[in-house]
Amino acid sequence: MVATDKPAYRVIGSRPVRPDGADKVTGRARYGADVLLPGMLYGRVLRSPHAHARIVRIDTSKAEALDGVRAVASWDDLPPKNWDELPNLGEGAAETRWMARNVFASDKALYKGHAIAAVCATDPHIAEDALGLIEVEYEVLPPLLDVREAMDPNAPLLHDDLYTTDLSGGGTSDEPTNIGKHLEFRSGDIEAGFEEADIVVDREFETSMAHQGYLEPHNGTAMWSEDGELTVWNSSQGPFVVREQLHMLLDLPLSKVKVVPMEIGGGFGGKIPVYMEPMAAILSKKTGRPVKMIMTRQEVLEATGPTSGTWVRAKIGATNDGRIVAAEIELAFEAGAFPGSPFSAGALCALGPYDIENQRVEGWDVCVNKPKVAAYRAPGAPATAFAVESVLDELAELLERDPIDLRLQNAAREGTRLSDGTPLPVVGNIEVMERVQGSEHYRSELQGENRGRGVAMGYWRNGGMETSAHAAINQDGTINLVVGTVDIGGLRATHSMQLAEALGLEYDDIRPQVVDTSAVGRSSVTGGSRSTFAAGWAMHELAQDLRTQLEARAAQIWGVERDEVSYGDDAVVRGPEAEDGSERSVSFKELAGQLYGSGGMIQARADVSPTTVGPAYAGHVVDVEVDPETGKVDILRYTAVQDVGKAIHPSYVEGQLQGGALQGIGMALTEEYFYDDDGVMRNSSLLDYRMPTALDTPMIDAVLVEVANPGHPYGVRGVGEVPIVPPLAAITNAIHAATGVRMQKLPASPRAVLNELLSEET
Amino acid sequence: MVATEKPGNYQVVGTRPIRHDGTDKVTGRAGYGADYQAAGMLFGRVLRSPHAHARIKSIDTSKAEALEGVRGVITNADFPQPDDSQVEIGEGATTSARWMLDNVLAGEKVLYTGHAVAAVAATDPHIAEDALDLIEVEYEVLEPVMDVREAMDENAPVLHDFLRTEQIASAFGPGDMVGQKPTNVAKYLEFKAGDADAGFEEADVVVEREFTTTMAHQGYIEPHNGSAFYNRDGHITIWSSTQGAFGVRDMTAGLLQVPVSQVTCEPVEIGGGFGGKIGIYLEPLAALLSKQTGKPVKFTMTRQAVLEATGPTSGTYMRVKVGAKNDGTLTAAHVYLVFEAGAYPGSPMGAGAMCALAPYQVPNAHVEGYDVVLNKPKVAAYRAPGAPASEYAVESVMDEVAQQLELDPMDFRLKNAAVEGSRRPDGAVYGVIGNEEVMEVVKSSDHYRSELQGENRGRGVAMGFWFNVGMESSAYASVQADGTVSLSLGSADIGGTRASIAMQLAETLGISAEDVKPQVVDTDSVGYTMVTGGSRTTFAGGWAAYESAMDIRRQMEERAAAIWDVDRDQVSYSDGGVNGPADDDGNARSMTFKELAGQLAGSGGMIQGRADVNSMEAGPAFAGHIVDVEVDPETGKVDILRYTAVQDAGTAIHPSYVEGQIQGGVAQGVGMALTEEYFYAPDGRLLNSSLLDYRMPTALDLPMIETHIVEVPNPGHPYGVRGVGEVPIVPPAPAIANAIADAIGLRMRDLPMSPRAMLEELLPDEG
Amino acid sequence: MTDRMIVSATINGEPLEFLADQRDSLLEALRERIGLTGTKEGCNDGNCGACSVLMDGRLVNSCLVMAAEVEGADVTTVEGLATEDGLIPLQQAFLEEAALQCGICTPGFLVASKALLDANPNPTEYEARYWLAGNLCRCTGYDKIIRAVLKAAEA
Amino acid sequence: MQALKVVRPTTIAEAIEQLNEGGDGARPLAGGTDVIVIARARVRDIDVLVDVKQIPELTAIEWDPDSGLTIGAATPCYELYGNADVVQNYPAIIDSATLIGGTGIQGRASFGGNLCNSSPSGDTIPTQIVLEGVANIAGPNGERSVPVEDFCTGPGRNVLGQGEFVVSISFPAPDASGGARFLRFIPRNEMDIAVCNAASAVKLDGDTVRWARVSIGAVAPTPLLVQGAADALVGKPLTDETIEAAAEASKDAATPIDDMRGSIKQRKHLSAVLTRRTLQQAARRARGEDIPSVGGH
Repeated sequence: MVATDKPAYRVIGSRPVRPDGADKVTGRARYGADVLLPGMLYGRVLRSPHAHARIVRIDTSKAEALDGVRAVASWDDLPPKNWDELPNLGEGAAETRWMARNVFASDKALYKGHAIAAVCATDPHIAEDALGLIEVEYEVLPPLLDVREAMDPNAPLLHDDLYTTDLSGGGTSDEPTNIGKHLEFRSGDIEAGFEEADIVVDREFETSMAHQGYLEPHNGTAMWSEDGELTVWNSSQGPFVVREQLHMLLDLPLSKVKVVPMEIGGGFGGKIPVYMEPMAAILSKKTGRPVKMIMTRQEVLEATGPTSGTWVRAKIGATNDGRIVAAEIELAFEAGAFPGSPFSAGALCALGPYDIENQRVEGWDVCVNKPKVAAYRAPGAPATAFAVESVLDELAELLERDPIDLRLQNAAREGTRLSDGTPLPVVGNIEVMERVQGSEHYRSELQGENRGRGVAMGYWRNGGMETSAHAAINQDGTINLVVGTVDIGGLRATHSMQLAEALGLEYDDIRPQVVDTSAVGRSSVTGGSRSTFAAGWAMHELAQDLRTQLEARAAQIWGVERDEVSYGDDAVVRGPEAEDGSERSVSFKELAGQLYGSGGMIQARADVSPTTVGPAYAGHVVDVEVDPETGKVDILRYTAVQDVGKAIHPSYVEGQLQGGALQGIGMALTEEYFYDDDGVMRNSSLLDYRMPTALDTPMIDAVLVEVANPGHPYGVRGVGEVPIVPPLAAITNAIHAATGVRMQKLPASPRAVLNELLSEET
Repeated sequence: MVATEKPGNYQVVGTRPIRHDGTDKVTGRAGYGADYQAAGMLFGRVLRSPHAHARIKSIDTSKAEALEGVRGVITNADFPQPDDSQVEIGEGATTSARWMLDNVLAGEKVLYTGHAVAAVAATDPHIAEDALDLIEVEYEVLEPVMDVREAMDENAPVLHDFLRTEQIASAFGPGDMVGQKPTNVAKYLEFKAGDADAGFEEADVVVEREFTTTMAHQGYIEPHNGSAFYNRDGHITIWSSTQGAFGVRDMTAGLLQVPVSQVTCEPVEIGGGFGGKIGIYLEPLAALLSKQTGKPVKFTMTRQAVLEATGPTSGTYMRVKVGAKNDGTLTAAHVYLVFEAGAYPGSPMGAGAMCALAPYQVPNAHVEGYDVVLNKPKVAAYRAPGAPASEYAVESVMDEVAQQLELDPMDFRLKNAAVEGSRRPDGAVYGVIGNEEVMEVVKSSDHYRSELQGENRGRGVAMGFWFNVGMESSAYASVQADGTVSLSLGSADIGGTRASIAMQLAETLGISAEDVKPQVVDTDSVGYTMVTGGSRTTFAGGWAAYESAMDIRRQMEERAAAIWDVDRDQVSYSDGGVNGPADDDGNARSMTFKELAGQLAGSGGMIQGRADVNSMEAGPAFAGHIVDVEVDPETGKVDILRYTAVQDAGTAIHPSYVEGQIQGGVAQGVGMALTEEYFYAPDGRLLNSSLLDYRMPTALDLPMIETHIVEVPNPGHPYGVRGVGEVPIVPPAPAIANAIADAIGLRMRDLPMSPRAMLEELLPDEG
Repeated sequence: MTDRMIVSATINGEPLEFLADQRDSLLEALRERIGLTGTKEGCNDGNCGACSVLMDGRLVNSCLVMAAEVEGADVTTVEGLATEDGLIPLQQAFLEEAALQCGICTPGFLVASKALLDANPNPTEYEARYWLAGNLCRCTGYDKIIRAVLKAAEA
Repeated sequence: MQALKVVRPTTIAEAIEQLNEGGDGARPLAGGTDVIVIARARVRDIDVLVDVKQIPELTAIEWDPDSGLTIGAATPCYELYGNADVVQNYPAIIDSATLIGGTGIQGRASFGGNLCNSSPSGDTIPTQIVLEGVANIAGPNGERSVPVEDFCTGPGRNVLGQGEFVVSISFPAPDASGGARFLRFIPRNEMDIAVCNAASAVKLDGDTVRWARVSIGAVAPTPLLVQGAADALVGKPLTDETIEAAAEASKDAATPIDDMRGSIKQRKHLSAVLTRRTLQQAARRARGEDIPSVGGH
């Protein structure tokens, strides 16, 4: 498949209203927490008050005796099984044993908020009351909260069965450790590279854990029927992946688990792992009744997966003429209580926008007494890009170069090898940089005191993975489309648009819906910037299947040979001239009306797992004003430029850019996991975990560059993730331009900025 | 397609797994239509006509609308007014959108007691009911036509000014307008084979009798329901217990004049249908009221409304004349059928005509049928529609002919039995059928050969025929990594069709029934699938499952070839797995279905199979029933002592469910025969519209029903399936009538053969 | 211990009596007792705005109102915004301007925006951002939401 | 949410009785934006919520040009910035009323509730202090009035005894030569707890400060009335130097803690910054300049 050379699409590029729109503006769309079932019980979770403690004893007898309480569950209720299977969760693998111990603490509680026991009762208030009656005896252990301290060979261990796996082929460590994984990418001659450099900047950077901050708390409702069939309703990024996790955690055949995907109120990577679902399932099995569990916001912040806090060192050398000759990146990522941080993606993305001959990237995945991290929008990349883009900004300053010029000079392009050695396909990196440089925003003059402008680039690899769909033609020429990927931000629309385009139909002719795991083929998560991309392939295949069958039917109706008939892009099927010389043609709609009487209606199915993923590049420009008396940073203007390959629904693409940018702004300025020395998160509410409000940002200009992905029928690249990558450095670079202060630790909160400003004074 | 050559050598077909929806149904969790709940839901109620025939002069809904809590009131005028084009309604039948709408809410006239006139939606069901009293309808009451023969009289009051008689050539075909004047006779049908007059000339014995039957209701325990939500984007979702979700979708879309893709029908469970839940009554009302109010609206019917205003089967008047030679050879038959259509055309007269003589080779036959409107509810399909009546008449006469010829009734039937190649009077030629086999099993059965002792006891036999149908079914099957298959179906599961269809998929793939997870999905999620009815679902649904499994097998062969890196055509699927050429070491390459399923994800993705089948051919079904009765001559009451039903099922996919179909059909046939009737007052009011007075058999009214499943595989189906659901309702009435004659010498020619009717015959005229 | 009470209120124009626990919030009562699940819970402590409803015409967080307090009150939820004539301009603008992605904050934003336009039919961008600062959105960056509200104001 | 009952008295006497009966477990419910959160978090033992909003006095706003303003303790912020008398005469009240929470919080949250919650960072309390607010308290032993600066006794603690609750808060009539301003500092632009907040009120004779009050919050166990700041100003011309001296006095008075919302260093610094900014803007208001509160109010 080569990218289409005729960008004149009929449906793609338009901005129709999403099919689920009316439901979502009238409150009728049903999310996981909206499930109401007769006889439903309500579950609540008792969580560890300690960041690190051995569980000596759990006594649930008083809770069980409370009127209205129907069951209590804990670690012992998970089926005994071999926990060493490796499920693929869509955005990286996780070992079942860690997953199980995260669902319920086994012998140790490993972070504040770690689930100890779950209760269900006839009323949510009673379930909550019961938590207070569960007696847990802890032996409190010292918490390990700093990623570099945790790497120390003499540090206390979180797990006595964790050994370091070397992803670069170095095998597994002999002794237990807190380091789950290690990797190193090397190319060229790093020492010679730095020798050649005229100027070298070497800096360390830190970021705090940051949460995806979806507005909808995790939820799960389960009904474990007497015949052993488990049905789970929940809001997740992928019902099939939820099913697979339940299959492993509960030791149930896949076919005994049905996951019904409810609408989902945001995920950003954080709604791939299960938390409440297995608990609800166990409680339902014990009671024979449906059990609904919803997290509180505090539980969401303390006990679901944020992204890693990180330590990153970036050392980059350049010649005086601006050629970057060497780069060395070291990174240690907090995995939280169990191994599995996005450190490898962070390592891969660090230098993604640049062509650097000599490089070395080394990373560690490290357990600490904090919640197990989960994927969060371009997992790992914001932290490493923050480091690299900050150092580049400093290099440009030292070299007295325009920051974009310096980047353009060293830009990665088709054929450039990434740090892991893979060559880049056709990418829009240079086009994005040029668009940034040519933008009105970048060329405008920024006036006023304490103001500064910053820019930064971002790279994300994007994903492919499995998507399945089927479609049936209705007699009036409309199509019912069934998909298995959940719709978080308009996927129903982008599926429909691509199918309509492929068949020459109108957007309104397609009626899409998302169904449960038993009604469609396996589909991977909505995440990894894969969904619209893979959907395009699936829709393309569906359309081919439908076209073939329609041609065959028309041939049969006309009594002509199959290969004399063809389905045109105008949705007209044409055959050979009739004997009287008249033209044989029938429109899709007409033919649809004749199907029933001529052998039956037509269905098609597709299952794709495309690998021709198009990487995404973004370049952001931001103007800030810093209040030198308070350290507060205001965003004055923001422009996000990105290569989207092809924007199927431009409004939704813009929305992804704007949303990603604002999450990056939050990471940069206000969001952090604030732990005390005991490992207790002190700001576990949306009041103190400060996500930007409408008043904290200006409009965000989204500029779409379209360098078609040749590996997609419509040129699509994933768009969702890369926009979160540049904001961190773009903003700190702007703060530097405004104040001369380089913020190397995020967030650049007023407190932190003020601290820098005040120390500069003294 | 040929039937697989080794019936009985199946792994799954013929076993008796527990149905997949079983637990939900024994724990009360299964969601039926009336169980629909939604926040802010409104409750609908219907105002119904107190008159059997009246012109509506005016309807004033203002007071009802003003009642606090009332959110909407609609009448016929609120619907977009249709033209008179025909729309398909399932089982091949068509009707006009105008008639359909007028039956949903009366147009210019009300045509039967209980005819819907207006519908109300209110915040509370009680308020909705109160509001009905506030709707003021001014009627001009007209003379009702209640007797089907009177309705045919040219001087009878006419229900529809525009109706002209249409002559049709077959049960489902188009016809010609032959009438010139307004009439109540909607359709006329005639089949001729040979020369009937000459045939009667040849006969040594000729018996001619008249029969009547009354309307009888399907009697499903779940009343009709229909809930709808009209979304702000114009999309309509319907929850309705129906035999055909796609039909409900299409009909509702038709009445509201929106594209079908704008309507989704959700598959809720259905509490019995028997043909009566194909049409729509409440769904369009709910949809229109939801459109008006912006809220979900739920309607459920009262039992009285179910009996008065949904479709029972036709009452009939019939005349049958049969001639035979002394050696028992049939020479001629004349069948004259008049069927009540109810208020709008469309009785099952055509099917009754097709089935009347179907078990026999009759060289000279003349079959006539009339479809007549009158002031009763529009009839609907009811299990083998039309056949129980026409075959009741024919089998009664056959019994009398055998009696006069002093032949064993089964010998007489066997002598004249239709066989492969026989041509029915309607022209159809039989393929492989099990008619003779059924007759032989009846004749040789322990029941038939046993001696019946005691006074006032008698034994009767009768045959029954139903042609069965195929039509469109689709299936979508998705292979799971653990080697199970999820199967999406569009057929409502009334009696275990999830299981019987899943079993055929399992058989084709060589996996267990438990490894198939069937589910019934909404109309957006699977291809077009016709109603569950017409004895078609296991037949056509199973075929679709077979084809979707074959689709999976092909893909699995391709995948295995890719995994083994061998040619595609060196791999074949058999015995529950793929087999390929031996490897370099000479070891056979093979993978079970489960093994390969586990490797799909890593080798190019999972596999789905899909199929749409649309068979216009199906395997006809024959049944032979034996019944022993005892008649109380002093009360006229008939007790069933023993009952045996023999039937050719083709292949019994799930024997328990086949037996269940046979037994359920028999019980309904017994009800029709003995106790069930529509009892109308002269002014057209139905006097027994409750389950107290509309007497369906209770557990105490029936003995165990012995079943004998004959399996003459249908060569037109991959597993030899014939439909089984309908034919068992056909023989009971004549079998019982023949048994009564055997017991006390009285031939009952009117149904039901209630104690009262029996006594009318038994007691001397008082003058 | 559960301690139930009967509350009479007008919900979306309909007089309604419902059984609630003494410790139920209005949010809990709407969702779990009445079945009106359009109002969403995002934080349950007044800091996200997802549960916004109008109580006697005033914008409130339903998680910070006790069910007992709505006795005799008039409550409008997102389900009560659309009229018999269809979507209100605000809802239509949210659709056309792509102002929602996951949709979970949308009910709260719509109710809060309705309150804004009722109080101030022609807000500036700043006034809209200020009024809606109590409603968090994590998907959109607010850009398209603010545009939709301003567009609805023009309508 | 812990087990509790909600009672809804309609008179002050009834409320006193219910609060008194309930003892320590009884709490008045006004806007509920704090107390419901507290009950839900089981921070304090609460078994009766006495919803005082059915008592007419608790939601009344009374304005008289001579005697000043009395606002019912449970009057929501929304009512305050919707009231022309308050808007015109007490712009600092509007500063606070429009800063509390978001619009939805302002639909419920009240000045009385904010005072009784007695948080060190309460965003209405410095305003109430510099406007010489007096809390009018009812209780089993009759009525009493307490100046707002004496009301709070520690984080979450105050002078209310068993059965007592605040009925209203009274403010003297404003002086034509006076002006007041409240500001707070938060990392976001709305929806946050003050890292530091401050209110200043001045009355001017030409350039000379005739009278001044400065209050700072979130920098001590209770909001502080900074006498030293007033002393640095009263009787002196309002200049950068005197303002700076007042700001330094605030900084000296501040005894903040380090927590997740702010550091000691930051808070002390902000005490001075906000004192200076509020004084400058209070003076501009005193001179008749219109300085809007947030949100365009």
